[in-house]
Amino acid sequence: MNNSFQIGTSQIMLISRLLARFFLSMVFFCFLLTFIPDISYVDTSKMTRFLDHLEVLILFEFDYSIIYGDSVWEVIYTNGKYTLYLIISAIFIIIAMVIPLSYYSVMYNNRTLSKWIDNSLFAISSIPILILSILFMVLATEIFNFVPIFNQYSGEGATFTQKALILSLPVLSIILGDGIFYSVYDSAKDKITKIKTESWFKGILARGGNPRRHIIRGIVETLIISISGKITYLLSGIIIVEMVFSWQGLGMLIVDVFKQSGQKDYPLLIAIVAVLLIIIQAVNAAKIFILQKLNPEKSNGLVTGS
Amino acid sequence: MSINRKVLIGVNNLTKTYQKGRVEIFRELNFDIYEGEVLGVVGESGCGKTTLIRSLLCLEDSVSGKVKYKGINLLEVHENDKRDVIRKELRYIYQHPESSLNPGVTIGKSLINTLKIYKSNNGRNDLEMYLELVGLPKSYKSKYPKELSGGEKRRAVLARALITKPKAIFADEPFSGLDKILQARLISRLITIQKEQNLTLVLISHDKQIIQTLSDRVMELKDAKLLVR
Amino acid sequence: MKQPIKKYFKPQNIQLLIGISVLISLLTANTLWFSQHNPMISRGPSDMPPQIEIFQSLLYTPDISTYIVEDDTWDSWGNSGGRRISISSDSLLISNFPITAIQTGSDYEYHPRFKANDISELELTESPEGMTLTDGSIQWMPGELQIGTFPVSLRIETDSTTYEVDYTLRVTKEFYPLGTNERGNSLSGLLIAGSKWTLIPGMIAASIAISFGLLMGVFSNYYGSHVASMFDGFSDLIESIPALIIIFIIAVASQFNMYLIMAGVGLILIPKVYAVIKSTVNQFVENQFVESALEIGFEKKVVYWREIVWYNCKSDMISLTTYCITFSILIEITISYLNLGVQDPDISWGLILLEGRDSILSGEYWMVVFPAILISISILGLTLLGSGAKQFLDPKFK
Amino acid sequence: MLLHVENLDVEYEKSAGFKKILDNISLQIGRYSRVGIIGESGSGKTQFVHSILGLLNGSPGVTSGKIVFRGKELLNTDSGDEKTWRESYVQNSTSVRGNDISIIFQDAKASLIPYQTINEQIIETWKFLDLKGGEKEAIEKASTTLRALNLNDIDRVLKSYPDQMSGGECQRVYIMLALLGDPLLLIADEPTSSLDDANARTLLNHLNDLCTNRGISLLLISHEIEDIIRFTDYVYVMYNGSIMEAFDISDSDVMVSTSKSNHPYTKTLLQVANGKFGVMQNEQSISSCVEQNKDTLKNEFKGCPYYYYCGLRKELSGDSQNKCLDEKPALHEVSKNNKVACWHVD
Repeated sequence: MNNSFQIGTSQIMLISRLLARFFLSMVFFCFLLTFIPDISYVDTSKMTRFLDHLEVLILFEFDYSIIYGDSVWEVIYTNGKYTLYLIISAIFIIIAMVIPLSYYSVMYNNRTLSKWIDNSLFAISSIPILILSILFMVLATEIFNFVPIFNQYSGEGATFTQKALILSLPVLSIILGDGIFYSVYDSAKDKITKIKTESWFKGILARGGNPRRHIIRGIVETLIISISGKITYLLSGIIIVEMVFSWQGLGMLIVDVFKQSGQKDYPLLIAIVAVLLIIIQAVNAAKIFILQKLNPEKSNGLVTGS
Repeated sequence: MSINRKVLIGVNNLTKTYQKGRVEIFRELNFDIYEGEVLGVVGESGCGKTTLIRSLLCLEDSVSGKVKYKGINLLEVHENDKRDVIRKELRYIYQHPESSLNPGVTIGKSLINTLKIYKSNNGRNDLEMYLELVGLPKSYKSKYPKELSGGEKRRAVLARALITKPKAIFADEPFSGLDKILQARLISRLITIQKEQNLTLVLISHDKQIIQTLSDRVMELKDAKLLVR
Repeated sequence: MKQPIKKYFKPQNIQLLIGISVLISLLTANTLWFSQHNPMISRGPSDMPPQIEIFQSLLYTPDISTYIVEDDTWDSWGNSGGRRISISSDSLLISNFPITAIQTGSDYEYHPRFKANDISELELTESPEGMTLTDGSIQWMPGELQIGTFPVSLRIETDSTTYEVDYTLRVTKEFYPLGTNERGNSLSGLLIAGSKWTLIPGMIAASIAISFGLLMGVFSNYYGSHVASMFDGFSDLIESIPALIIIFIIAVASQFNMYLIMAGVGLILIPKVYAVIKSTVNQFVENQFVESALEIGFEKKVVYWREIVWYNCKSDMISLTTYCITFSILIEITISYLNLGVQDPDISWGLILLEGRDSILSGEYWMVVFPAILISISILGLTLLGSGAKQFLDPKFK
Repeated sequence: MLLHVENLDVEYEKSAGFKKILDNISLQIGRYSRVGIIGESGSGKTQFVHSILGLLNGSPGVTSGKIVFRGKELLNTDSGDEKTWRESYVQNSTSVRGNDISIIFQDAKASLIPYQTINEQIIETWKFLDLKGGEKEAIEKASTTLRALNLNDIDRVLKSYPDQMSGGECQRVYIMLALLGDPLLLIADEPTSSLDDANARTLLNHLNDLCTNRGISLLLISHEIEDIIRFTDYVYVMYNGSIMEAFDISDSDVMVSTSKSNHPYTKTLLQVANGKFGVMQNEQSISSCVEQNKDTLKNEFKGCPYYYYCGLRKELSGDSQNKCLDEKPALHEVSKNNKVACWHVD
């Protein structure tokens, strides 16, 4: 997803561009589905099978899911809540942690503490999400001798700390694992060092001004761009975390569908992927609008490239 | 400077259009470039003097007219034998030194690569001779373009052009962006080389003062007309 | 004034050092596995904790039962053993846990430290043959034949009551440095065997991604804009769907054939390589470098392949290759953990993690901690190798 | 005396060691006076000006020297250990910016905040300097200054972004922002080098008139010698981090003939300004100029900075040449209003 933003074209054009991209990737997904070996399609040609899947997508035939019996939307609704919680809290915490950390580390970069933060973040970033979540599990069982799996949450007797653990550990492992947090933090730091060399930054200083507000704005701008660039990566992470902490989210659903032997539940699979892709395009749309608000001079009629 | 010199390049009714003929940069220009002279091309920035020289050397498209050099009309030369007909003898120096120096390789290496094209066998001492010619010490052949200052980069680009032993050099704003005194040093070096090798030199610049003192003839491009003094 | 850093302690040299050492260790693990094949995964006792003492004390708490002995009661046969009442071990008066899994021939020594300080007398009531208790510490040298489990019980008499502590000691013939899993395979053997799914599939994915990405990146400028828009469309399409879902489809479609899956990983990484190469080449096209190189007399393919790619993109290539390898290791352990990748008879790190998962509940952490650490170190090592080589190759003009 | 700088040294840490950027620079600016600095790019004039306001971002930056502004010490390196004088230097120089001394830059369009309208930038600068009066007064004051710089259709400019304005407009807007806090000294760091000749001249005229009737003293930095001579009374010539010559041209408004100045470097500068490029012959051969850059990098070179190029040196005898090589000449009075840093000019 190129992270440039189309300026000058009106909002409707942007929305239609995102919808077109969404539809195209769904068609591509249906095309990929045709490769899954399935007993019920063993004699039909790939083309008819592709049209079958497309039909499910276009005509919204989501009323019957094979595994769960009731309509696909119920399944999506019940499970989607948890995945949405993971995504939103992951993005929110990334933003809340990157702004102060990157500001502190560039503004006082000669302090040993900021160097220590950089190195430790880099080291953690090389731990994959799967490993980090398992290590968190081991730590939780060792220290709190309580296994933070999802169904413990609703169980009675779960103390506040146990509930907090259940909610926070998956989010932490999504963020810190696979270097997602580190890459966002790194791009924010690069942006600040770049701003500090800009001549308008020196202009502010020369006029006796305090550039903190402009630095924060610069961080937010890079945050939005790098997060929207990493969103597909984040969703892959969510699938892993849901499996490890056995959260009943969309990720677990996807894995269950794939693990099914014999008849695969295509309508459910298409619906889940559709929801995930909508989330991706929603984040992109948010990115475009926020960037237009941050850089007003680029949006009123001036056509500039990426 | 006697005028009855041999004509190197004869140009008649050269026209350059833009956006499929709607906008005209210049139309039906006629002028000659003599051998061994220093010709100045002057004009306000954006008046098309660079495009004029680039269309002369077939670096631009949608150009019509006749550019006679050694009896051939350069505009009709086919794309893949341009390399032998035009590029061998007519050299164009770009305005920004970054576009002529490969950042990933040392100055010496890029000069040797150019030398290899022109089949001059004694590469090593040729290279040092050319560096000396443009005023760069021998130790600079192991430096990267990034480590050179603005003036030094322009000297390296000049050395790279001279290596190809061209008949004529067309330099596009070779001194812009430098201080007056640095420009002065570069200019006097360029003039001494031009005198020694009896090279035809075409200088493009928006700074009338330098061009006046330097060139034998001055061509001024003003709203698509050409006045020669 | 502080002097600039010495020449050889520059960060990239250290990164290179770590990276190369990790690479070599992975390679040796691979060659070890391919040369010896099965004998390394010897059959041993199941669920044996790691026999390296530090690991065992860190990662395993042996089950110890403690009793209080009523000294004035007699059992039916008339000896003065006295009745034993078991008490919960956390009121244990011993503060350090004994090692409970050792190898024949190793000298075993356990010096119990007591929380209470009024200990009057210690006595070994039950112990394997040859174990002695000398001034407060138990010593033993298991003979070659003494293999199996041996109960040990220690009687501790304080002024008020007498306690008795029982634990079982397991002795094996072979040495299991990192312990064993339920089926008795030595974890260290498993890990070495599992390493075969790191470098080779990584190279497959890297070679596909780098070659296609490079070709697309260069040709998108070489042949003009319509080719470029086609490549852009292709890479946008692949990047629009989360990588893991595409991998699942390929895994299921190829009936878990790892080599095909790794080819799929290569396919998914093409857009990333394509973006890097295209941006570098675009830079050269935009600042007229290509045109001036053509003008001076280079041929078009020389300009693109030597001047731009060979001189300037070498360092990106290496860092991208290491990225591809780390990405493919990531994917391998994830899909094997979800049982969609390497299947049971075969061995891979992901599978070890999967087996290890249910051992977390029973407190046997070593089955999970060792593969986790090993995977993280190899990924960190390869990333450092990539960034070190990148800085090493183009320190001058970056 | 408004601003008094005494042997200021600035050093930057480079891979090959520490490079001396400024080598004991001394300079005075009186109230309502006009002072100019001429020098090639890389002669350290921009670093000097930034060090007055503490805007240097290289490390270690200022290493020794004294800066006094209206009796108040901004920087005094021998007033205690390095930590204390650096902190007081940062503190003083930030307090001075905007309301006592302000600076305008070479590329005005790049010095304005790209994503804010000029209106917002005025209000933000107004808040920085916490001047009394609300936003209306700020806009009012800004418009009067813009009218003085005869910028046409001020309302369009106030509502537009820097990208939508021409170079000249941006520079006028930035001058207005700099003068918002009524500073006593305005430093102009090559204000016209990104404009073409025509409106460069008009801009300088307006700037000059504005400074005279508002009683602001001007420190003009440029490598265009004509501007310096026309708009300033006292000129410092800088080369490679040190001052070669300082002379007073307040009485002669005509183009200064080469005899007026004595230092060989200034002579060459003035001849080049008059378009006589043949003058290069009296300088040393050019290839030696490159050796000279290498030496100053490693700080071992103690001699006169202009040693390699100096045309005067060619006619000197052996030992007087060594004097130039091993010891740097200090500025000494040659005539009433002319100080030269050269052993062989008196």
